[in-house]
Amino acid sequence: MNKPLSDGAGSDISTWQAFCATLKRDLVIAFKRKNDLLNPIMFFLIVVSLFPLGISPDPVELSKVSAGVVWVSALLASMLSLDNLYRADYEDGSLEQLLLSPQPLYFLVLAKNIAHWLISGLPVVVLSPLLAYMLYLPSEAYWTLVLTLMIGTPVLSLFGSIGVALTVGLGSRGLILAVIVLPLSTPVLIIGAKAVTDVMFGLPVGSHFALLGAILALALTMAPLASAAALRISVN
Amino acid sequence: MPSLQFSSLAEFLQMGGVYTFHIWAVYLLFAIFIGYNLMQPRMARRHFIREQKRRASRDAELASKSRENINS
Amino acid sequence: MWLWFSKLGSPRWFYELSNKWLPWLYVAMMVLMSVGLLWALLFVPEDYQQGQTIRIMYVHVPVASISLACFPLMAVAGTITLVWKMKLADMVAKSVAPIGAWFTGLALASGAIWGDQIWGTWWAWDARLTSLLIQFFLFIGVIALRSAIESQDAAAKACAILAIVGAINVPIIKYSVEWWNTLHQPASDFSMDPVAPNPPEVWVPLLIMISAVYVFFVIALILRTRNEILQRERRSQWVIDLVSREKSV
Amino acid sequence: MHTNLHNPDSGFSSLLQASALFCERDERVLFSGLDLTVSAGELVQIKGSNGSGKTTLLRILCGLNEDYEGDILWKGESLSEERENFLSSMIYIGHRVGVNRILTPRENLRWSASLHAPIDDNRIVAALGRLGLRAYEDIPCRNLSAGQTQRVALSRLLISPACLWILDEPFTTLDVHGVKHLESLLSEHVNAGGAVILTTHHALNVSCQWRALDLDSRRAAA
Repeated sequence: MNKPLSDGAGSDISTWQAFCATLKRDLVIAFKRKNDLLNPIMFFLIVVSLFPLGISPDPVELSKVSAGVVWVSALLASMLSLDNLYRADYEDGSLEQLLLSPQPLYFLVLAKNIAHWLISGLPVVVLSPLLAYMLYLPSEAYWTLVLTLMIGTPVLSLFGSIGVALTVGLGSRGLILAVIVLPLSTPVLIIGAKAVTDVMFGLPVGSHFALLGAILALALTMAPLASAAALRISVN
Repeated sequence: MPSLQFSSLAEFLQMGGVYTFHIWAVYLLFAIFIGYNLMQPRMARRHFIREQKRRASRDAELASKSRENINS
Repeated sequence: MWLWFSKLGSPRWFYELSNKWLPWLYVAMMVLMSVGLLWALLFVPEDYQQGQTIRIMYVHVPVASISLACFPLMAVAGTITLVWKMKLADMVAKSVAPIGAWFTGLALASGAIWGDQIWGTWWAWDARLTSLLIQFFLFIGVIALRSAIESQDAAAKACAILAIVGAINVPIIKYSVEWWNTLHQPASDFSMDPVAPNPPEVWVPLLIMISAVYVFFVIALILRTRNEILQRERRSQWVIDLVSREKSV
Repeated sequence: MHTNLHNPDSGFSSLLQASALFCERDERVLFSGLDLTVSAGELVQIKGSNGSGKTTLLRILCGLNEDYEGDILWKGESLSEERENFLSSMIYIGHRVGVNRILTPRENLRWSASLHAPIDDNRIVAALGRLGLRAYEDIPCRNLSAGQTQRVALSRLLISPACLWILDEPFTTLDVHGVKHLESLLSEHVNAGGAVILTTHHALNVSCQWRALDLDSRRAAA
C-alpha cells in the first residue's frame, strides 16, 4: 500500500489531462443514456414544426420567418438540456470533487460546457438545414444559417452554464433558469437571425459574423469564470 | 422668464386637447411611482417595529413566567 | 485592511448617517420636484412637432437615464460584496434591484405612451423601448434569484455574480438592439435626447427634473436599505433599543 | 481544551492548523474560537451530536465552505495562497460520495484520479480489488449496493498521493468486514506519516495515534 506521500503540485500536463478526462467522462455519460441524446433534437424538431401550424403553410409567409424560427428554436433547445449540466453531479457529489481538484476550475467547467455543446448544440446545428428546408428558407441562406448557429450555440451553452451554476442548489430551477439565461442570450439571437435574413436580401453579412465572433470570444473567456464562482457558492 | 403657456385652468387640464389622456396618464404613473416607493418602505418599517415590539413583549412574558416558577 | 473597511461600512454607522441626511434630502427633493414639475407643466412652450406631449419627456428621460444607472450600481455593490464581503454592500444591492425594476418599468410605460403619438400603437419595437424591456427582464431575473435562495450569504453572492454578468451584457444588448432596429426603420423622426437641438427653456427644466428624480432615487434607496439593515440586525442590541424607543404604533 | 499531541517520533510539523474558527448557520452559532491542529501521523475524530456542525467543520477545513471567520494554515502557510498544493495533497469524501451511478467504478476512479494526478489502469483495478470489488470493475454503479458504492469512493484513497484524508461518516454503509478493513487502512496511512480527519458514530479502534475533538463538550465548556 505504501505509495509515496508526495505533495503532487499540479502541472500543465495534468491540467490538460484533467480537461480531457472531464470532457471524456461527460460524453461517456451522455452516450450511455442514448435516449437522452435525442431530447434536444426532438425538441428542436417539434418546436420548429409548431410554427408553420401557428403561422401558415404558405411558402412565402414561412420563408420570411424561417431564420427567426430556427434560431429561436435552437435557443430553446439548448436551454432545455442545460439543466442536467451540473444537476446529476451536484446530487451524487461529483461536483464537490470537481471543486476540490487542484487543477484550475476554469478548464474543468469549460470541458463540461464543451461536452454539453457537443451533446445538445452540435446536433441542432447539423439538423438546422433540414428544418430550414421545411420552412422554405431560400437556398443561398443555408450556409449562413449553419455558420451562425455554429458560432451562436456555444455562446448559449456558456451563458446558460452560468444560470445553471447559480441555480443548481435550488429546488425550482426551471423558471429561474429561463428568466436569467434568455435575456443574456438576446444579442446572439438578434445578430444570428439577422445575418440569415440579410443574406436572403443579398446584403453583406461580414459584420454580423464579426459581432458573433466577438461575443463568442467574450463568452469563452468570461463565462466559465462566472460559472466557476457560481458553483463555489452553490455547493458550499 | 418663460411665459405661462395656459390662460385658464380648463385649458391646462385639456393639455392641447388631442393627447390629454397620454400626458395625464404618464404623470399619474409618475405620482404612483413616487408615492409607492416612498410609502412602501415606511409601511414596511412600521410593520417591522410592530412585529419586534410584539416579539419583545412575548419574550419578556416568557422570561417573567419562567422566573415565577423558579421562585415558587 | 478588510476589518478596517468593514468597520467603515458597518450598517449601524450607515443607519445613523442616514438619519442625519434624510431630512435634507427630502427638502431638496421637494424643492427640485415642485420647481421642475411646475416649470415642465406650465411654462415649457409647446413643441412645434409634438405639441403638448413634449411634457412627457420630463418624466420619461429622467427615469430612463437613472434606470440605466441602476444595473451598474448593483454590479458595483455586488463586486464589493464578493471581494470585501461587506454586508452593507449586499443590503444596498438587494435594495437597488426592486428600485431598478420600478424605474425601468416606468421608463418603459412612459416611453410607450410617448411613442404612441408617433407610431399610433401603444407598443412599437423601438430600439430604446426594447432594450429597456430586456433590462426589465434582467432585473426580474435578479429579484427572482434573490428570493429563490434561502440562505442570506449564498443569495448575496449569487446575485452579485448575476449582477456583474448582467452589467457586462447590458451595453451589448443595448448595442445589438439598436443595431437590429435602426436598419429596419429609419431613426424615429423626433429625438429623445434632450439637450442636443432644444433651446434652453426646454432643457433647463429637464435638468431640474433629472436632479429631482435622482434625489428621489437616493431617498428610495436609503429607505429600502435602512429597512434591510433593521431586518438583518434585528437581534443586535442597538436595534432592540431602537425598537423600544419607537412609540408603539 | 484540546490536547495538541505532536507526534514525537515522526517530528513532522503541523499539516493543517485552524485557529479561532467561527461559523454561524441560519443565525445559530455552530462553533466559535475553535482551534485544531492536525499533524502528520495523526488521526483526529470529530465527535458531536447531530447538527453540532461536524459536517460543516469538515467542509470548512477542506475548503468547500468559505463562510467562516478565523484562518486556516496548510504547513504554516495561509490556505488561500497554498490552495493548489493543499488540494493536491488532500482528499475529501462527504455524505454524497461522488460516485456517478451511470459510470462503472473503473470510469469513476479514472476521472477522479485525473482530477489530481492521472495514473494507469492496473493501479485502479488493484485498489478496487483491495476493497473487495474484484469482479465489479465494469458494472454500472447503479447496480451496486450502497456499501459497494462507498467502497468505490474509498478506493480513491488508495490511488491518490494525498497525505491528508478528510472523511465524513466513512463507516455508515459498510458491513462488519468492511469496517475492519477500513480501520486497518486508516492505521496504515497514519503510521506511514499521513493524517486523517473523520467523523463517525462508530466506536473507532485503530492501531495508530488518534485523538477526539468533541464539539458538544466544547460548546458546553465555552
